Amino acid sequence: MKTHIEVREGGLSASEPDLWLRDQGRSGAVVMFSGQVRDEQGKVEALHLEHYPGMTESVLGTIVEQACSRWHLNGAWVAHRVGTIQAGEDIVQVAVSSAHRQAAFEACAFIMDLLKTRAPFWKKELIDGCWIWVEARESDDQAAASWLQDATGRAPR
Amino acid sequence: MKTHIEVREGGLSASEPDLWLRDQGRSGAVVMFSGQVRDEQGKVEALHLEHYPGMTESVLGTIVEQACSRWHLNGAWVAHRVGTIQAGEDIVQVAVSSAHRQAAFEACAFIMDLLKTRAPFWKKELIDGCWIWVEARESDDQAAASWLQDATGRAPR
Amino acid sequence: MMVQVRFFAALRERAGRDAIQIDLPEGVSTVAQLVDWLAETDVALAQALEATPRRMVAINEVLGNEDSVVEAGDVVALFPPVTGG
Amino acid sequence: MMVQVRFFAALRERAGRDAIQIDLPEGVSTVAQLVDWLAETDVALAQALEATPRRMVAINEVLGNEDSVVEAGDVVALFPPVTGG
Repeated sequence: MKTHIEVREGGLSASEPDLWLRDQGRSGAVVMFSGQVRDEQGKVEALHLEHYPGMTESVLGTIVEQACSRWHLNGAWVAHRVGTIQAGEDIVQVAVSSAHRQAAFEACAFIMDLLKTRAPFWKKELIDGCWIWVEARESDDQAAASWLQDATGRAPR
Repeated sequence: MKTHIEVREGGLSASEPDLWLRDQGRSGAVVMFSGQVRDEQGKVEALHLEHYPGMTESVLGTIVEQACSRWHLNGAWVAHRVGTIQAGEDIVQVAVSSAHRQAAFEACAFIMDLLKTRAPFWKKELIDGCWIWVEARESDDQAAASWLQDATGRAPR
Repeated sequence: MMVQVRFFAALRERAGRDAIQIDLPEGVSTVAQLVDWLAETDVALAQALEATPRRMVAINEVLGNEDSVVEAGDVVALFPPVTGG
Repeated sequence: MMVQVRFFAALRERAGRDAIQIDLPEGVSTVAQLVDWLAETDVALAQALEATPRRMVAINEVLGNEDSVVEAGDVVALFPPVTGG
């Protein structure tokens, strides 16, 4: 099992995780998620991403460890941009490799859902020349909680 | 909504669907699945893929249409190789773009599950110098059926 | 009535043929009846079909089943369960 | 006891500060008590906290909650709900 966790200012490209995850026939399935800056019908010109250096990498590492304990993965790649990002560019990439596709799909969705609600990133949007902080979405909390219900029905921290 | 459906002899690379799906900020989420030739602990040297030209493209088109009727997608890319493919190489790519990630994850998994059980491809494996036809897997039938249960509980054709 | 029957993958190899043109007698109007008729009239095909007990069928490039109706001019494809992806 | 309190994102901007070093009096031993104490002793922070009613907390870079215990030397980070990805 290999893992790559990275916070960077520069751009992301799909070929990077694709090449990095290749393992000469060990894996049969790679699922990659790319999150991109939506322009909201031309309203949003750019995003600015702030994070908590140190804690970010540690939280992402913990999320990937949790994914590895739930699914048989051969590799997991998480790369997240910070700084200013233009509409249409990638903000985040999560890519995982596994022998079979169901594990890869589920683990990739799991990592994204937890990243959205736990990794210390904050974004503001540039709209009409003003930077406005983005509010967290209820639906993201629910998506993360759905993976984490324990036997008592409580979502553990 | 744009769609790309292709059967080809040549190799696949992740950057192709990634670039093709980009839409300058309309989509917020791209999910890409790559299916790769597993070597099964060095046992399998290569695969050979046969298909039913004409029917293949038509079935893949129908599957993508079904996905579009169930989820709001902005783009869908399906590319499948035929001919001889070495261990570790990509056999198939399915990539979809959508405003939100849940639709993209679900639609991508749906297209793969239906492709596996409906698209007229057949593979044989090169093991110890002999080509051996691969048997269909029960679990693939179940994965496809789980999307297609109608109100009567019957999986429609 | 004339129909074309195509074979793919292991069934094609076992049949030793890609496709045959056949003139079906009256009373043969479903896929199941077509398969039975092929097995009765051609020993090599009977063996190939017996060696490929799990089968799928497409009529004019659309998936069908044993009960699908076969009409004059149809292209009926018989093949093992698909294994792409 | 001495702790460091860090602020991020909208809360950092509203507080006008990245981080503060504070000497907590006895009786202030949980995150909730720390936040109340900050609001009582610093008007600007009180306003920043009030303007950011939904908050998350991390202690030494691990997510916690209102009841988490604060100890000498801890780094307590307060921030709005995260919005990455």
